[in-house]
Amino acid sequence: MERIKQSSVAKWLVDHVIYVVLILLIVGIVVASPDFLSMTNILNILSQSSSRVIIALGVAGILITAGTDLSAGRMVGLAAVISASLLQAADYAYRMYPHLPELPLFVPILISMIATGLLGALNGVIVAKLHVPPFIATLGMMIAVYGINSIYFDRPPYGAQPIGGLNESFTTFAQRGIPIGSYEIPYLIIYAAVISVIMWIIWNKTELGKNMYAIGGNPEAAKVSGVNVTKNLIIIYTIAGLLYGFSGTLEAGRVGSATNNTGNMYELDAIAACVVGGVSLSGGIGTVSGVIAGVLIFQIINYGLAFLGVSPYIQFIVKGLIIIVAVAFDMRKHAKKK
Amino acid sequence: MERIKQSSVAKWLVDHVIYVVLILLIVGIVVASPDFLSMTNILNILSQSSSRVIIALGVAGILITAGTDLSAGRMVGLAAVISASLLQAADYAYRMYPHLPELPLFVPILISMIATGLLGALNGVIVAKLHVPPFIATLGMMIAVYGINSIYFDRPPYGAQPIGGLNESFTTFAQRGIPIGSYEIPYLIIYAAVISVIMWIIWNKTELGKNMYAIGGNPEAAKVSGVNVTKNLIIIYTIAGLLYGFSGTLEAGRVGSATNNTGNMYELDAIAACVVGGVSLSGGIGTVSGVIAGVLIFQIINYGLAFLGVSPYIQFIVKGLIIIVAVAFDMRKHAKKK
Amino acid sequence: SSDTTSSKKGGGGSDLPMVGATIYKFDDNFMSYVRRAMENTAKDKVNLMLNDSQNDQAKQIEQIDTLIAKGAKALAINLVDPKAAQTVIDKAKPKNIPVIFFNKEPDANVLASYDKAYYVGTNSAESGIIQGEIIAKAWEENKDKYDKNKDGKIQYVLLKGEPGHPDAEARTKYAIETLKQKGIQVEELAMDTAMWDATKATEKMDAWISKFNDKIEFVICNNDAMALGAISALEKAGYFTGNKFMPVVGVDAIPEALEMIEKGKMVGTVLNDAKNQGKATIELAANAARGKDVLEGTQWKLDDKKAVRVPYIGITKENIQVGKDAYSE
Amino acid sequence: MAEQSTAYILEMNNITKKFPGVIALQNASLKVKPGTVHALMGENGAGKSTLMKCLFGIYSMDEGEILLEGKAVSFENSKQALECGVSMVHQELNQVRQQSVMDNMWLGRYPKKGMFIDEKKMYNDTLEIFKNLDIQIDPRRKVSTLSVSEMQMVEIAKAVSYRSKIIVMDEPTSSLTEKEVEHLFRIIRKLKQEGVGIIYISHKMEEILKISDEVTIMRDGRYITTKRADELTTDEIIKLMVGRDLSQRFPDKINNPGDVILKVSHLTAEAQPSFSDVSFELRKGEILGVAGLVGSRRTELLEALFGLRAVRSGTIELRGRMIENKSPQEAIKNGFALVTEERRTTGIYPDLSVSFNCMISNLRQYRSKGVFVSERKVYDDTKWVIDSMKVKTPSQKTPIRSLSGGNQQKVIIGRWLLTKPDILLLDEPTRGIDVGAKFEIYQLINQLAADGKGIIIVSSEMPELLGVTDRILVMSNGRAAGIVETAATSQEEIMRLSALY
Ligand SMILES: Nc1ncnc2c1ncn2[C@@H]1O[C@H](COP(=O)(O)OP(=O)(O)OP(=O)(O)O)[C@@H](O)[C@H]1O
Ligand SMILES: Nc1ncnc2c1ncn2[C@@H]1O[C@H](COP(=O)(O)OP(=O)(O)OP(=O)(O)O)[C@@H](O)[C@H]1O
Ligand SMILES: [Mg+2]
Ligand SMILES: [Mg+2]
Repeated sequence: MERIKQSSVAKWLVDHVIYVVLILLIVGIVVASPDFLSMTNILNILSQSSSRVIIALGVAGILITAGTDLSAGRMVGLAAVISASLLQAADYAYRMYPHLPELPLFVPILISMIATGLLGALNGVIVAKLHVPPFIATLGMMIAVYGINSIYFDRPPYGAQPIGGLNESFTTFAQRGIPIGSYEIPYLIIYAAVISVIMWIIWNKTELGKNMYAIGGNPEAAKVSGVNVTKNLIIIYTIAGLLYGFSGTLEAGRVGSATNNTGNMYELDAIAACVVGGVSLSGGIGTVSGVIAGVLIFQIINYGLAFLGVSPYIQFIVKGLIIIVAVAFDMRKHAKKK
Repeated sequence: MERIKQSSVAKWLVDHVIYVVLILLIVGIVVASPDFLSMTNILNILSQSSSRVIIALGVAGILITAGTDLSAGRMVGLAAVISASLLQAADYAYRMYPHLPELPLFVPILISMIATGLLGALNGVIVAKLHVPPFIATLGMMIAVYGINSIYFDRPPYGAQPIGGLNESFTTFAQRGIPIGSYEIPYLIIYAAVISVIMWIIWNKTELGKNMYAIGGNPEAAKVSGVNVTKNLIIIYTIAGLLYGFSGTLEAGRVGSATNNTGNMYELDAIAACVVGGVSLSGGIGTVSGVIAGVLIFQIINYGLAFLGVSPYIQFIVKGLIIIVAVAFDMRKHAKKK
Repeated sequence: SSDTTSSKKGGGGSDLPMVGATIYKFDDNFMSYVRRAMENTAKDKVNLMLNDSQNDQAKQIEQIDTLIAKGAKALAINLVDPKAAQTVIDKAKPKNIPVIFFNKEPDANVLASYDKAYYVGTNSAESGIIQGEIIAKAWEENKDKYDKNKDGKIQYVLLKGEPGHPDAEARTKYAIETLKQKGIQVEELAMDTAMWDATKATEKMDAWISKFNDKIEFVICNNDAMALGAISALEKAGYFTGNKFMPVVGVDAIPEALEMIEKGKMVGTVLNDAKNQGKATIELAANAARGKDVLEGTQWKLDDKKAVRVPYIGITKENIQVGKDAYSE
Repeated sequence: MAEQSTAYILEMNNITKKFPGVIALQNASLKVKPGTVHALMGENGAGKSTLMKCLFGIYSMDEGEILLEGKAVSFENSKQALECGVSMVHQELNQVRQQSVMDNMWLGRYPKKGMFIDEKKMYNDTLEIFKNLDIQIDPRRKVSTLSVSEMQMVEIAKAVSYRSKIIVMDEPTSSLTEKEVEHLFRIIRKLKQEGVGIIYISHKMEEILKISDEVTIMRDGRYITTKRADELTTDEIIKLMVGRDLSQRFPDKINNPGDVILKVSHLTAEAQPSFSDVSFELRKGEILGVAGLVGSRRTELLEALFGLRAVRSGTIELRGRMIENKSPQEAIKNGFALVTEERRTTGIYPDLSVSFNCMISNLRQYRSKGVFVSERKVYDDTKWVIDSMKVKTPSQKTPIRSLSGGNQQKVIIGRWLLTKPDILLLDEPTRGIDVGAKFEIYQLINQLAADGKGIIIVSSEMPELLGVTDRILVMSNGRAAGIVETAATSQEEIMRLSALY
């Protein structure tokens, strides 16, 4: 009995090694620089992770269906440009639409989300109906969306100028927070938390979620059990598109401007964070909490290395190694010889 | 009998749809601009495809083992920088190593290939021994190699300057060719052809090649069949590294200079070309001729659109769509309801 | 070696005031010189923390958060995207941290909105204007040779940097506008992006040579790397031997471009004065970090927009030494 | 006419189905009455599974008609089939291994409370179904932790739970022990009483005669005949299936066991619970059977012998020499071969050709000029496998995925025979193989033994063990319960030993 108990603690640790990695990482940085453990830093890391978590959750759903999405970053960029272009302050001199009234915040957000949602759905259709492998479908989409975004972005009168001068309500929405004591809890964190909860419910409590795991785990089994694989895939890609759209507007608001290059390569970070967080690229496996942990690990590495003042080029090397080591560590739970 | 024969032509077409796409593409461009079909253009496209074919063959071997290699582009960059730095003309004013004698061509090529070969082997070890998923292993490697390359590249006295002033033997090696009539068949094409033949032999005629397909086709079964999965994977990743190294030196020689950004994102092009050429991302499937066709399709799209003078933004959209459509077309051979 | 980020490793412990700096892209060839000048100037003056924004404005905003959390007394910011200046000021102003923007210029009203914000640099337009002037001068002097079809117009092809990048846009626009202003007629045969990249430039040029052949009279490039790529394609097509010639211009004055100008394979380039930009940035930041007047003890002057302007210099064969001096230390 | 057709719950008439290079079905027909068990029989590759897949909407037929309760139907997909009262136990296990048993049970029809899935109902309903069917599996367990037979029981339970009019069972007992087969038959009889029509596909003759009411026989994709089961005998069925007489089920023994070549002493697996303290000897030219209940760790024992599973203690002695077999490569070098139990996960390379699947374990022998693999030798060996095992395949280049299940199994056995092993380990080697082919495989095994090889066969088919082995090692709960002489033992004795621990 004694032994069983002991080994079940060990087993828990092995199964949740990614959280152990997270803690080790934090401990490591704190040892190197004790002032790391401040409320400001924690809030910074959390708010920086927020829009990434939202993107990663979108990508993760697709990964769980054994798909992938390379177009995520470009969609984020498209949404950022659309929402920024519609949310420039009325008194700003270089407005894309000089005569547009200041819109209520939700209108541009909705428009951006509809745009990326439709493109997401298109991804889904190409994958599920035309049977194009997700890698290629979304690669093509990534290239095409960049073209579309550039055409929208690079127009007279101001040409390819970054879209700035965003109105106050927009920047408040993305940059401010709820004051608690001497700190401000950024709204960003709250958005990410709400979306995480929603995604958790979808993944775990709805038919769509179960089907998502089944499609990724064994598409044949899903099909012969009467799951409408096509429909479910399209919905999952659409949800991902919606998430990218929301995240894109947050990016524009957070940065205070947007260009057609916003979001470039975010998909790679998102996919990597998912995998570090235990999502299987061959489908069928992944949890919301794992994805969040994966994003946090990446962000702590990024933030921690900069905070420690490690030279940028060395940062690349250290970051590359940490990613490999963290996952190698995590893999030990599967790798043990029978 | 009659019917069977007929349908076997149809079957051949369906099975080789990618070549049909290639021809349609060429016909399309020629219709739009009849002067496209010149020897110069053909040689241009072939020589531009050459170093890409070499990279793609390296990546393809890994894809066939159900792996992937995101570090390919960065390795190409590393090799380009190393070989360029060792092959600057003696009379060039801004040499990285002012006192280095002019080396015989094969020395820097060998050094570059050894460097990337070792990194490739390291990829293999991380994947095969530490059981890190290839996506993460090579992502980590991609980031770290970029860091290493940047440190090597961005040094006093000249800092982050493109390494140019390459010596004559080097540029001849990569830019010149064998004169035939009024044309010159670029050496590049010959190198790519020789390497393609070597890879064809390895893939089809050697134990290593058979093992490669077995590992990708069903790794569990491969283990039971007595395939030394670890050893074979390491060899395959090493070969890929060697190919990246060679291709990197060609890139430096072809362009006449190199930076730490040389090769950036080549892996994405290479993977995409492989998939377009029929390599399965889930492993076990792929041919040398398919990979070459895939690369050619990409290069014809790139070259053709530039040649037609299509506006850059529209180019992105058209390119994205062609990729999707080409593969959708190709997928019809699998997708029809059985 | 040059890759130390802070002049004192680990930062925090030093008693020098900390200046937090972000570089829009660490391995940008021009910025690597600015960086070096910054590091040299920072020695014994300030504790400089350098960050690589990797051409991503969102990343830069995050780095600024980190620098503020780390206790920077002044910020030296090389924006990725000039319109994001407002967000930077929104972060620095409440904490009363001075900001020296450099190399990428924020909108004037944004700069004016914070009394502790300054700018050090050129304006992107100027590089285009100077490039236009080099082209105009070369054209007027060699008209009989360059104007192959003798129609008095420049038939040019243009290799553009990343679309939407402020430098790419400004250089493209002002180089051509300058020519027009000088009364030179121009005709664009082709314009395409090679994303600042030599390889892509070679490939685009291959296609254009094949398509237009001798119709091309001028090759205009947004930077030297693409110019070198274009030259590589031209050489392959037999240019620069015998009397086959093609005028090519770039921007940046990188060493190899200087070499090409000396060899007569390139007409000119534009030197951006890295040393002085880096020096001025740190000198202003050091003063600001100590709470002093930013210009105290320096040679610099502010214009009416609170900006220190370091001029661009056009480089051709005649003044090639100016370019070379930039690399002699 | 109308009257006649309503007598049947299902009619499939003149179904034709072509695949590239093969005509899988040619005017195949099947008529099933309600409340009966209708056996569908034929050799491997006769088209049984294909016919059922046409019914179930997985394949679309090229010609023919399907009448369900007299109404013409043609299902676009499995969902429609399920909704119209047709359910199916698939030949290849079709489960989402990463998910729980109950997730799999309700896949495609989750019970809902409002927008959300009603987990509680799922759990209770699963439990209810399992209780009815007398299955002891925790609905919350992950499928990947189930044994093959447990997975098969879950599949059966799932098919039954649709409350369909027609249930197709494509080799449902391939991984079940006799006890579980009895259990399944009780379930089937109950369903019969409820008026369900059951289509039952199996290669086990005893089962067919025991459970079915009518038998339809197919050969080469064609309908041969339909007869009442009680009018048929095993020999008649075989004759109809194979098209010729097959007087014996087991070939005469021709082997003569000699000296001991393999001595296993006190072998214990590293990862417990598993087998422990297993000792036995294998002689040259001997066929040693391994009997036991499911979960008695027979598979794990073979895996350990072949280097796939770590050993904690104990020794393996080959011809008096201590060996370790740390990896399959080492085992192969030592002359071992293993045909695994789970064809799909550890046997075939689905997308690769028959020829590739034949030669992959035997590469060393194909090196002709230095490092190169000789196409000629590969071709000849593949041809040998196809001919001697009578593999039905359009060509050597056909992907093995498109072969029928039984034919895939033959290719894998052929693969290992090509390595000319001294010690051949077979884990359920005749699972899913038709009688004719079984006979051929037994003959091959006999021949190999006669040539002096040592052979170990794990099997859950008692008659098979009694028919082909010389001695039988009985495993019980991970331990060796005893070794018996085949000639002197009985089914009862083996059952008794199996339950010893
Ligand atoms: N997807 C497919 N593509 C091509 N050929 C196929 C496919 N599926 C089945 N076949 C062919 O159809 C024929 C009938 O196969 P089927 O699986 O129906 O046989 P079966 O009677 O079920 O045999 P077994 O008893 O071995 O399961 C075989 O020759 C097989 O090779
Ligand atoms: N309780 C269990 N939990 C998890 N896995 C199990 C369990 N029982 C069996 N298995 C798995 O099923 C496989 C077969 O099990 P085992 O060796 O115990 O049975 P067996 O008697 O050899 O069965 P068979 O004769 O059908 O091969 C093994 O790979 C084992 O890992
Ligand atoms: Mg002219
Ligand atoms: Mg079958």
